[in-house]
Amino acid sequence: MKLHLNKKAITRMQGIGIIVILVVIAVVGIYATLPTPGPTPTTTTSKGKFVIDWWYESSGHYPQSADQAAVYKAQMERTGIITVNLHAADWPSYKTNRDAEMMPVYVYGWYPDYLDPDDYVFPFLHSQGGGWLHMNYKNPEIDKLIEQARAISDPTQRDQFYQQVQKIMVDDAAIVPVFQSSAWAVTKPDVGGVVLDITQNMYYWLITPPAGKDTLVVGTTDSVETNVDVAEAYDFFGLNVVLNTGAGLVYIAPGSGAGPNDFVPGLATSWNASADGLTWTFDLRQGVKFSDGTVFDSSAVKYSFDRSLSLYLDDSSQAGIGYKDIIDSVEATSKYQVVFHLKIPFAPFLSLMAFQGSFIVNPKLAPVDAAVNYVEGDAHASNPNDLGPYLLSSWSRKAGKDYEMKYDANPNYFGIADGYPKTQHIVIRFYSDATALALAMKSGDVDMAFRQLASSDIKSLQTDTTVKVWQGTGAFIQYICFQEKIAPFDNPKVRQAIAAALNRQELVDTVFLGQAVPLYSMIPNGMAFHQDSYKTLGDANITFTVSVLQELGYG
Amino acid sequence: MKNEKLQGRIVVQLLPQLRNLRQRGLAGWAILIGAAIVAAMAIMTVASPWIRPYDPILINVGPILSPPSAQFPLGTNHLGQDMLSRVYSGGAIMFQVAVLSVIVCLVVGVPIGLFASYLGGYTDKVASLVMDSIYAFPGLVLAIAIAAMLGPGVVNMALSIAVVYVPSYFRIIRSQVLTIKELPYVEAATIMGAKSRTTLFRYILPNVIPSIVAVATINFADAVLTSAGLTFVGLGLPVSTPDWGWDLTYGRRLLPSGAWWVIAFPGLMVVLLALGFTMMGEGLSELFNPRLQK
Amino acid sequence: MIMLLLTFVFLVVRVLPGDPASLHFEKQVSPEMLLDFKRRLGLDKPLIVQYFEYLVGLLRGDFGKSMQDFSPVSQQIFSAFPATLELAIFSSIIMVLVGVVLGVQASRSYNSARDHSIRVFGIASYAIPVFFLGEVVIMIFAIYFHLFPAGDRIYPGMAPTGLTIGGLHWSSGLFVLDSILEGNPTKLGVSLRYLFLPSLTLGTVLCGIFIRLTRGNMLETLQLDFVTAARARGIKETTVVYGYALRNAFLPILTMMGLQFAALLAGAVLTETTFSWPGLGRYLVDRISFRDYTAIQGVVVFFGILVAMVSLAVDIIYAYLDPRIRF
Amino acid sequence: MPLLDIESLVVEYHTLRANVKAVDRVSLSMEKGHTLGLVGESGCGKSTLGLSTIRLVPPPGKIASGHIVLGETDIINCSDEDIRKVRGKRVGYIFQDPMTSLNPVKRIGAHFVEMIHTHEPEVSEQDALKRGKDVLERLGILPERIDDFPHQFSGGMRQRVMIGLALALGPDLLIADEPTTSLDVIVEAQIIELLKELKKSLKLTLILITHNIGIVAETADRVAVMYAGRLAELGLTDDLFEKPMHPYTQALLNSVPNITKKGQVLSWIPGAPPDLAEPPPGCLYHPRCPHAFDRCKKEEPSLTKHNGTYVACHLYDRR
Repeated sequence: MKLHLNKKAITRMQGIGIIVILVVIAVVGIYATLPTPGPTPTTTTSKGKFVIDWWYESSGHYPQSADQAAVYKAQMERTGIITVNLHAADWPSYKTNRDAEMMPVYVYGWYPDYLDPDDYVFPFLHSQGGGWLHMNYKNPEIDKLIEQARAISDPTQRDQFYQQVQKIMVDDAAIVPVFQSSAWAVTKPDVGGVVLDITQNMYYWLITPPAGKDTLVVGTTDSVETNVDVAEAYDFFGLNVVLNTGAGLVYIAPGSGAGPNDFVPGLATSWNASADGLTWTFDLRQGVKFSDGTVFDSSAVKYSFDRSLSLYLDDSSQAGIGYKDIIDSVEATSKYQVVFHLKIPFAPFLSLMAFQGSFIVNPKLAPVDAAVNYVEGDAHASNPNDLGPYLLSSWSRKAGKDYEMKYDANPNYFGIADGYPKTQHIVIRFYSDATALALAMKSGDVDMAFRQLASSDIKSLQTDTTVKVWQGTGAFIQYICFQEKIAPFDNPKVRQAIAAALNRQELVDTVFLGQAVPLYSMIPNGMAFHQDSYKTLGDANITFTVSVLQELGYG
Repeated sequence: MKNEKLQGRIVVQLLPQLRNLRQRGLAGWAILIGAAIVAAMAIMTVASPWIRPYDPILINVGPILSPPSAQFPLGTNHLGQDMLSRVYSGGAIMFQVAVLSVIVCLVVGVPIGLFASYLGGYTDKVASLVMDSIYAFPGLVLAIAIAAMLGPGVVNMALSIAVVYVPSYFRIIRSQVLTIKELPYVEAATIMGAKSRTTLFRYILPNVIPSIVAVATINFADAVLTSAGLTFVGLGLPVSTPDWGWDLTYGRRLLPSGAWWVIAFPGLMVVLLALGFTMMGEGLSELFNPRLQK
Repeated sequence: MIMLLLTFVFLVVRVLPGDPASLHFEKQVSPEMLLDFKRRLGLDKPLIVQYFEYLVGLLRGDFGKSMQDFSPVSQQIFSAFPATLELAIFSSIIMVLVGVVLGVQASRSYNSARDHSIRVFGIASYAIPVFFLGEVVIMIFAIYFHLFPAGDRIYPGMAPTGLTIGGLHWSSGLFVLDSILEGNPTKLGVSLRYLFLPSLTLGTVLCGIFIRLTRGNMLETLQLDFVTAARARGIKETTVVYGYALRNAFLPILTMMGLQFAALLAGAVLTETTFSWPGLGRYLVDRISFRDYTAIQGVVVFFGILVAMVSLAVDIIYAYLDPRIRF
Repeated sequence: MPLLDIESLVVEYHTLRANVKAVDRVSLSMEKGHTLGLVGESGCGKSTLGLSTIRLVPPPGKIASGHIVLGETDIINCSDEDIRKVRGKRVGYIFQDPMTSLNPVKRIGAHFVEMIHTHEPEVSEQDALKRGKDVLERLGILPERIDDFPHQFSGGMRQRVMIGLALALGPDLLIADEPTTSLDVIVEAQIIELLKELKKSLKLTLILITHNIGIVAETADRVAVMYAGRLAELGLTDDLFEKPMHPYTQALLNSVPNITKKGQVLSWIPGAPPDLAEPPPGCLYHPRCPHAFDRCKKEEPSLTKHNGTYVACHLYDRR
């Protein structure tokens, strides 16, 4: 009897079950047909809310770009008059979209090539120099100012020019700087000599190893993107290998603000420019030897530049910066003297020479007609630079990413007399992501972690007494671009309204836990001629934003 | 006239399955529980705008990464967003992707399966070859590859998932049709001169439907997991829409800081949802596919 | 089958939106630069020619050149494969062991509470996203208890050198095997520690199907006459269960192993991303963000070939194990 | 001192619907060297009875009450290990379907070796094989075929192998559970002959479970008739076949064609065995019994002795 009831119960339950399924399918089905937030690359500017289609890069090319995007959206919508539709694209698509000029608002970032204010205004605000950003921003006035500023070397005059440039920048609000990221390194407490200056370089030869060791083990998540040939490398890590294994004519004094007087001798011991700034003469250091014993002289310098300029590979730094627009020819006037003939007077020329793209290669290792690529198991053949403090003694890659690199002190290095390099051997281990790197640092697998630690990891490491956290001014800046082809972003008022709605401090605190600094000018903090121009628009200046947009009929 | 007679036969054919339903207690419970879970989640997702305490995309509603507390029962994430609200509304995308992909699979897979296997011959051979080769391949990898080409977006995700799961429909339908084709009452129908269209839709389709339903439910579960997986490898949607898969993806970066609550709750939701569909699927296939019984 | 898949992938890669070449550049480039780039990758030729060149290349084990650094994809794939292989081997060991043992247990205590709990576990394990389980495992074992490393394979300095006979030098890339060959217990220990969490995660997620399969088959075979007959002959229970029932239930399990290999690879992709395990899966994911089509294509095709080879192997073993099949 | 003594054995099957008594208060005892024929319709519980003598009732069935004593071992209460020692060593068991009763992935030899090893670990593999060969030879199978796989044998051959396995360790008791049902008539005859011959030569104690009365008639010393899990009648073969007492037995005998009698109409038993889930009150046979009177519907008959034969029927214990 009992059993029978049970049987019925089960049947009934299953009846219900089936019904529930139908209900579920129905509910879900209906729900699925509701409008889905798919990308719609057009901005609808009807009466009512002001809708922005806001794009960001989603494959980790920029630090925590997704978090930033979330913050931007939230901040814009706080005004109550703006709605933001976020759109993500991985790096390659992001670039095609940019070139297709279909992103109304998009966020970009910048590492400096040569350390000079010019490298922070010309590539953005100058209609020609900024062409690659496709903002379609052109203001003859600002173009003229920039050209004048880069042509003269007198600081005071340049200052005046840059003051005006930064003023117009805010009036037009064509491009809005947001933040400048600090540089971070974490080491064991007894490691010394880590210099994190505005150049973003890591000078391994200045670092003193942990007590009683002559080897420094460094962990990083970076990896050489193409190769370490001066004539092609254009990614941070590739250039840093060039810096430590190669040598340039001049250097920016480590730790300095890269001001006009901060240049120190490298392979060149002295230099001077002609009055018109079109010819630069460098006297070379004597007695410097390549690793194969041959003597370094002016021919090597000429060879290096001729080679880079003749190759001029599409993804090389020379092509990127436009060396050919600046340098006309290089002439070896004597065994230890070279003369550069320029096409235009170019104030930041020394900075350009200090940039790794201008370093000197070993002619024997660098064929004139091709870039030197990674050669499996042969570090020597993979690296054409051998004048620097270190020689690349081993380099292994796995699955197209770096795996391990070893530097050994270069016995022929010209700086040996001054006691450099301070550490004989550098071992660089590559970790696949920030998490792994942080844990390696915590567990003491590495003596030093440099790039890229997530801000949350840095925060937790700062409270960790077994490690030492180094902070320096970063020259990486991030900024918002507007596509002026798409209305209403051709209207400076609208752009200012959006700029004013930003709350840079909040962004920096939320996304980077305070490990970056708000930026109010394209010229980063700590660099000559910097001025907090955008402060005039204020932060989270909602009243301003609302009033502007209401004038235009939104809200 | 004669067709009606045969109709009667069909009912007879289906009866055993219904009787089955009454006998197999466990399967019934599985279906029931599974369905309940799924229903609960669907309702939660749809109702989230009214029940969630905060707007899930609002930042700094609370301190950054605060553990579960009275004010934030599930804590907050690295942007100071309320996890509870995110958990409430995080299912939307998964549901959409799952439903879409299943629909696509039904629209594409069922007809192909029916016709290819019913017509037989070359059509069948070619179709089976294509389907099997896709079927044999690591599904997620294929989905990833396709999604990578198509780019982000609900529809694209659904499509790339559908491509992977169409074969399983095809296979089950094919095997069924091949057996049913031989059944006396179908042959009888053909002998009695029923049009092949009639045979296909009147006699074969009804008998295939149960297993289609079963596969579809499993497909739901897989779609949920796969969409989460796609998001995890960075092929998901922009941050603006709260999504469990997304929270899991980001949670990984927060692991060293020990913020377990950021991954735990969204993760559990995904598991529950997939579990619900799986249980339904298991139950159904246990009811309908005698081979899988026991 | 591979051919088919290959063609499919090839077309997908070529036809779908975005000319791979133009996607590659930072700035807009002059047509001649683009052409040069295409020439470096052989993308300038007509589609059909590219296709056949690709096929011919494959026969020589050449997967084309990476669009990112122009180095041969095959080299990158082969350097990443050992990691994946090692992970796959260990996780499938866990997968099968756990699955079969639990399955047998379930079938022996049919319909009991134990049986049901095992079944539920089976279904649940199927419903857990690999990476979620991975994150949980990391959180518990690595972050809180510091028992195992949270990720990566083994730090470069510790990589075992493999077998060295005089000047000759050979390493399989499987760190466990290599460290044994090298005769270095510490490295073996380290390798295993790094290997443990990933394979545990992957194995657990995949064992569900084996539980169900084993259980089902055991239940059937345990009721077959010859099992009863064996019992009636007083054969020991363990012998009956493992020697008779399991031995006979093993063939379907083996087939399933073949089928599951694909799932294993798929799971590996996510597991490797979760544990930043430097294998093919991670390589694939990395390359996606670069839109390195040749690499993606290479990995997909490579996986296809793997799957095909495994299923072939399974068929052979099957024939070998089942006396009723003789060639 | 009987070899096997079964005392009011009850075996129940637990199903969702009800607890079915497959064997209900059956008592039997067997002397050494005797042969018992156990007959009844399929599903009457005779196989269950057979299996319970080595405690091998398949789940969900289980022995509910009663005693089984083999020699001095208490089958029901002894340890799993002891019962295992009994199986195959002291009781040989032959199953109904030889086609499926051998492990398809093991060679015949392996079967023998394994069995002999489990019970006599000291025996070497060669000796074990040797023994196996001898047994097979005696059963009329070429010894060299010991290396073949089961699927290479015919049904009859396999049954011989099964018998061989059952006899390999010279058990005290041999239980043959419908050994010929699945075989064709000629093979059946051969197998029966074989059994008879073995019985003589080895002085086997044999329980022959079958629904084929003919076989029983020619092999058994005593016959037990089961109906719906209960003993209906138990007696010497000759008596039982001369003058069957229980109406069921009579019906059973009538349903066998008899070539000696001319023009005899073949009779059958009307109705079907009762549903043991809801057994009828009183005598389980009364719904089909021609002589049934109302006492049969109320009171359950008990097994009582009538000139040498035990029978459970109210016709014979009038009060």
